[in-house]
Amino acid sequence: MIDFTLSDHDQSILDRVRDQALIARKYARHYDENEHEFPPDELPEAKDHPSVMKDLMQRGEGDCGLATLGMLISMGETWGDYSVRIRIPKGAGLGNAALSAAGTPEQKKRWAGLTLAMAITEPGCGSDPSQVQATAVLDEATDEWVINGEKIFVTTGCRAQGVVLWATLDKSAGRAGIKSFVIEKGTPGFVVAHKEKKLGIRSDDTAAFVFTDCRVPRTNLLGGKEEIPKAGSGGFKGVMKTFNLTRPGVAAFGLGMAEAALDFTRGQLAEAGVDLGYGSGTAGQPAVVDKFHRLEGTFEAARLTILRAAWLSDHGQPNNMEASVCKAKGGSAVREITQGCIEILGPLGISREHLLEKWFRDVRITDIYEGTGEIQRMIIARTLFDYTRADLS
Amino acid sequence: MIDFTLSDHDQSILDRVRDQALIARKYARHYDENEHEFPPDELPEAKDHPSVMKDLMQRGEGDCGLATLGMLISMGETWGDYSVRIRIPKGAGLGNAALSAAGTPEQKKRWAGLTLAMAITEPGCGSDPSQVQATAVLDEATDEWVINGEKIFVTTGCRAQGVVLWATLDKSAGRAGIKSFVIEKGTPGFVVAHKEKKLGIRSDDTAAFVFTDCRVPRTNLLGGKEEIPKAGSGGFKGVMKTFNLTRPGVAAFGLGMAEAALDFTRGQLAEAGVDLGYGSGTAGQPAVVDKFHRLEGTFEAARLTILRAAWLSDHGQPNNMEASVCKAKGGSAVREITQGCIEILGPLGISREHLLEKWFRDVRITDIYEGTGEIQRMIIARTLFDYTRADLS
Amino acid sequence: MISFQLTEEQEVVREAMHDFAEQVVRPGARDADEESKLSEELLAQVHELGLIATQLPEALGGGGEERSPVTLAVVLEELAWGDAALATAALAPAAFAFAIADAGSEEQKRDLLPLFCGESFHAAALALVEPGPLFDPTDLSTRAEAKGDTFVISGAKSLVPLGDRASHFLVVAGSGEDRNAFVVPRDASGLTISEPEKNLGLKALPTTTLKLESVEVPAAARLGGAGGSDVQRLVNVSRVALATTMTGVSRAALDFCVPYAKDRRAFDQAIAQKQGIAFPMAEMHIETESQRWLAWKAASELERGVDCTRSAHLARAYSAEKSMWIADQGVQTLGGHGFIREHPVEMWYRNARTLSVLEGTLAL
Amino acid sequence: MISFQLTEEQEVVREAMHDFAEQVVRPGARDADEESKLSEELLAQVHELGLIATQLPEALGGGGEERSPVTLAVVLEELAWGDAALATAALAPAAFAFAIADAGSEEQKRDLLPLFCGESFHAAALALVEPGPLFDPTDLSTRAEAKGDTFVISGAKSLVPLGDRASHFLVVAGSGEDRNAFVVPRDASGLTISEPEKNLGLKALPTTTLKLESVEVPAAARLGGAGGSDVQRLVNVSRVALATTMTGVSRAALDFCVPYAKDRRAFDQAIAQKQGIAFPMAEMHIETESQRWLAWKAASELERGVDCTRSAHLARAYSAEKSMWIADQGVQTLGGHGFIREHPVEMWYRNARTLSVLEGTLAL
Repeated sequence: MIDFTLSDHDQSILDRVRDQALIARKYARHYDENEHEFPPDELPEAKDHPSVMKDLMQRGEGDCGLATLGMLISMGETWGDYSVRIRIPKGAGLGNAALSAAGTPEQKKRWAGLTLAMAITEPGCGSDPSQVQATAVLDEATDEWVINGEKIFVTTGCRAQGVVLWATLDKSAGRAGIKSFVIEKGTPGFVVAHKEKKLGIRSDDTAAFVFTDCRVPRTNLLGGKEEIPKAGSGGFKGVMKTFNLTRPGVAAFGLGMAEAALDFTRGQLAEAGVDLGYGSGTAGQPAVVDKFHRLEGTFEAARLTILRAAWLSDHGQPNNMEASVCKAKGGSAVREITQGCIEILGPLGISREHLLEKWFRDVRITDIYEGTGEIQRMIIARTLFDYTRADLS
Repeated sequence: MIDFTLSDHDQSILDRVRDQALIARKYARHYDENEHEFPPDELPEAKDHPSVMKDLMQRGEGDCGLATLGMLISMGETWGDYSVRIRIPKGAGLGNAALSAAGTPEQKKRWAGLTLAMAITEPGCGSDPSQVQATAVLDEATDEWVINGEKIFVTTGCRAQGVVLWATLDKSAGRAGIKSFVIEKGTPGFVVAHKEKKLGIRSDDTAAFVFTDCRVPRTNLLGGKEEIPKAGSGGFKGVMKTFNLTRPGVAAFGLGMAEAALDFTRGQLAEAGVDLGYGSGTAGQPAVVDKFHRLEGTFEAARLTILRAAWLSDHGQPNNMEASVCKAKGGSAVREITQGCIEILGPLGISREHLLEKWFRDVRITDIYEGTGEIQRMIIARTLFDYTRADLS
Repeated sequence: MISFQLTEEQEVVREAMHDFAEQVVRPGARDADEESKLSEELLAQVHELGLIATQLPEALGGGGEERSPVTLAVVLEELAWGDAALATAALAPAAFAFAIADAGSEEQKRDLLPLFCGESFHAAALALVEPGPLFDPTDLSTRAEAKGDTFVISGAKSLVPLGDRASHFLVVAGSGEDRNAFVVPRDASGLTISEPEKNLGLKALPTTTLKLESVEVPAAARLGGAGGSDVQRLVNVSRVALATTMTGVSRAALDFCVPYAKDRRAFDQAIAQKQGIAFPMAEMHIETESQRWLAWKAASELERGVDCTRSAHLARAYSAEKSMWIADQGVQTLGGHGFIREHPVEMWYRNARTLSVLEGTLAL
Repeated sequence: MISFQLTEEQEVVREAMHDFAEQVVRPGARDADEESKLSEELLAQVHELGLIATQLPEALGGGGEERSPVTLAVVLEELAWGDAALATAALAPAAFAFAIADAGSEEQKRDLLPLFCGESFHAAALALVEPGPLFDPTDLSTRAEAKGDTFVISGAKSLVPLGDRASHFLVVAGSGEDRNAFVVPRDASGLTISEPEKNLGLKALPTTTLKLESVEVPAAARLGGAGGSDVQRLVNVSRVALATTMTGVSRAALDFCVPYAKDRRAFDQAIAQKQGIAFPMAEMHIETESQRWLAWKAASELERGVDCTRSAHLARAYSAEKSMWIADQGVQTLGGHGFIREHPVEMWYRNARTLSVLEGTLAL
């Protein structure tokens, strides 16, 4: 049955997430202005606020699926701040998703508890992972992979204990030649270059990695399959599959901040005595109200596309297209919403005394990382037309 | 010196154009609802309203260039109605522009006074003229061109006395093989198939032509150059050049109707007691006023890009990019404006008791014919990037 | 629990309605539009589906099914996918019938509901929209003054669906909290019904203007009786129905453009292979989905019986904007062929703009 | 006669200003933004161009040139192309000086204008914007009450440029027809000037909040004297200046993206060869041009001395919307590189949004 309500159990979890988010928000400005600092693994207030993890795992009759609830929790967290958390969850890096999706049982056991970053993008290639230049060469003598290359925009790159890295075994093989490798920090030849200076999500840990003759055991190839499938036989898809939960996830990150912007704006309008009556329709409204309603509609729409994509995965249904739909929609929605809220509030909106201007900066990454809006539209169009990469790129 | 004012002489011409347009407007609905009828060559009222042609040709000190004034006149005429004129000007077909741009002196003399349509589009090719399938084969024996092919969306096709037709001498030569031919009505093998049933500009004469072994004298090849330049040597550009005045022209046609929509909406808002005060800025305004201001801004912007393109040609400066800029801008502006005016006026806007709904239909062609908005953006981008057709298509 | 799962019954209905829309409704759309004439035959066929009657009380001749706004939203999207004009014509009486079923007096139910359970289609309509710009359903110029044990109604209504044939109108009057709806029979003295209005789109849907000059109705004619009418609910219900109708129009445009773009070639490729065409079509898909989820969310709130004023407004406003954009993009995708009436896209372009200015015409 | 022809002098100025913007202004922009600090050295260099002084009466130390808003629009676009923060800082005093020159009393001119004709840059500012949402320049909460032969001003102003150093403020108070501007010296009793505000963009431009608690100024301090001040003109002039400033930002983004898109490769092509990138960039060009023509039209009306309230508002509002879109698109074109501060595009993204909420800061 079509339903958009939450069980009391799930609601209570989200309420607690919001409480914790409000605490994290108190530190948001500080870490925005002190880019070099990392938020602590636990804020002082953390001890009074037990993690929701345990309750999360209890899924009863009327409760949401984990993926769906996970999206709501992500929104609730970033509603407080994108990168300040009351506590940093262990093992919640993007690389961990890849590990759990593509790793062998041994590998999952071996790296359990480690926070793993995901290193894909390189200085020369952004949206086109098939352009990966990083190489992995097998040294039969020592049974080791020798990794060379450079990676940028590595999320949680500084604090992660390891990374899942994309490297090619054979450039001539194109996408098919690309494999994922797990590399732990401290491995010789693995250097964390610097933390990027960014427009937004400044306290977020975004690193650049350099690998120079970095040697890892043969068993570090994620999934263990060394052979290169014939091009187009979907070997690359295997790698790509790890995106299906992260695309809705990053869309949710962005939307949580957009919601914060809307809530702030709603409050300011209320203080200014503006009535948001929804009964009137559009013609009778003041411009700011009409504008605000449109932003709210955009927010609700984006939110629902995210829940749709997550709900499908909760039910084991393919969600590749829906994951791109919500990523594309979220990426443009958060820009429209934060830009629009500033337009509505004017001077107030651009002041660093408030967080709106920060949300405007923070959300801008949403349409860029984990596949730009253009890439998502390409994926959607290919599905619409039943096209291959060769037909449309 | 930057100037956007008009001399009294030019203003008086435009005032007379508006007077005549208002008369034409009285017949607009009739010919919209009686699609099969053609407006007469002269409306009864025509005799009381001498043509502005003569005054047009007198260009004094502070007067506009002919191309620029021509755009303003086109806007003034379609402000009354797209295809109902108080009198149909002779020799004002799109083909006449081609003739005067590319014809030999003899040819210009020979077909002077004839109204010539322009036949480019074919059922199988819209935006891509290089796909032209119509063929012209020279019969050395009789010194005649033998034309075969089909053309659609031929503006003024039914009433024109002749047509400038694009046909290829050699398909393998691609664009370079395309030449323009002048064919007079009545030539055996030249059949006017039917008048298209359209969304808008219904009283406009848009025909489909069929040519079957249609023979014309060798001297009917426009410009007279029979040899096929090597591909890419700009032979096609030669043909394309004829677009440079028509693109701003069709943009002006559309914008005249958009202006009519704005004027109608302004009047209705005034009646409803809505104040359009421009001093307040946006934040303080009712939604309909803010919306209307945005539409006005879009209108002014589109209008200025048209005048810019025409002004360049008046000064003998290349305007290929600017012609595409104003065509692209005009094509989207007229949609935004007419859609927006209906949104503002609601029930009134969709009623066939008023002309707003007709303008909404009529302007929709603007972004389609004479090169779609996509084609115009391609041309603009090529210029920006200094790209050839091979680099971007 | 968040769920996008239609019930099995709803899946069945959706499929059946889609086949009906494809095989019966769509083929008749163009002629009806060209002739500005509702196909009585198609209307009768839709009536046989019993979309309204099955939801009315058994005792009064209905099917006695519990009404599901979500199911009706699914139905309406499919019907509108086929032809929005026929869909709105067929469901317009629901705005009247369901209002009586939900808030009418026993007497009103007994007298009026059986009309909709008969062999043939019965027309009645909600009369909400008023002429002139700046229409605001919370502040109507039509007024109803209590006079003894009657109400005297004066004002004007426009875009009243099926006004050419409706036996009764549910006329909304008043402003703010003091808004009420009154059952006004076609033959009420002081009520003048115009010739069918000529509209940009939905041309097959006959709409009329009503002039009410001191129309006197008994106090009992007021919906909700002494308690007064919940007018906002009527507005909300209609907004959700309109949102889902527009979703159907958007999907029709997208579904038509996909094969066209794959088939049509330019510059040695299918135009679908050009990002300049493909990306906007991806956007068309994104927004069609978005429209549907917003409409479903509002419909599910209706089903739960909670106030959905906000969701209903956001869904309608969102759909109004996006359907317009999608239909416009559909025309652009076809280029010249989008401008001629050989293809349905230009009709959807007119229908989208027309639907977006409607209020208070439908229900679910 | 409609003409897009800059005078030869204007062409020369444009070229000179562009070189200056490229070689002097642009290189300093990033550091100034990172440090939220105006470069006094660059400010001095702009001052040496005499953009303000040359337009002031010779008798008072100025250049005595006849002021041309169009010329200044051309100048401002180029300066803003280099760095909008420095451009607004450099021209902010013009909003004060030109107002005095145009409408000040002989006494005001004699006392105040020489300040701007000296060796070094002199700061003064127009104080129009007020804190809080829904700012409307025709309805200010700051009030000025006549009291004997003085005016008592109370209220608050925000985003006052150069508030950290301005010797005088032209404070705007009142509503509708009863709006006036008053010259208020920095040391006026009752005037408190905040620490520099921290803003999203234009970070190098110091702006402050002014609190006015019963600030008493002589009647002679009113701009326009007994006749009262033409406040709308001050608003209009600033709107045109802001429109042309934003045009410069748009052009900066486009000019930066063109070579980047040709250089950057993906899927075996330059991204510029993808319609998905190329078409939006064509749009960036279209709208940058549109912004300029709207600004020029308004500027030419100023030059002719006709009321340009409509043109000025349309130009500013249009530029506010399009510069935001273009800067946003610029970030998108660079992808991840657009999000990091190694490239200027993210700065233009912040500047565009900031400029779009400004009013009453500049003049030409």
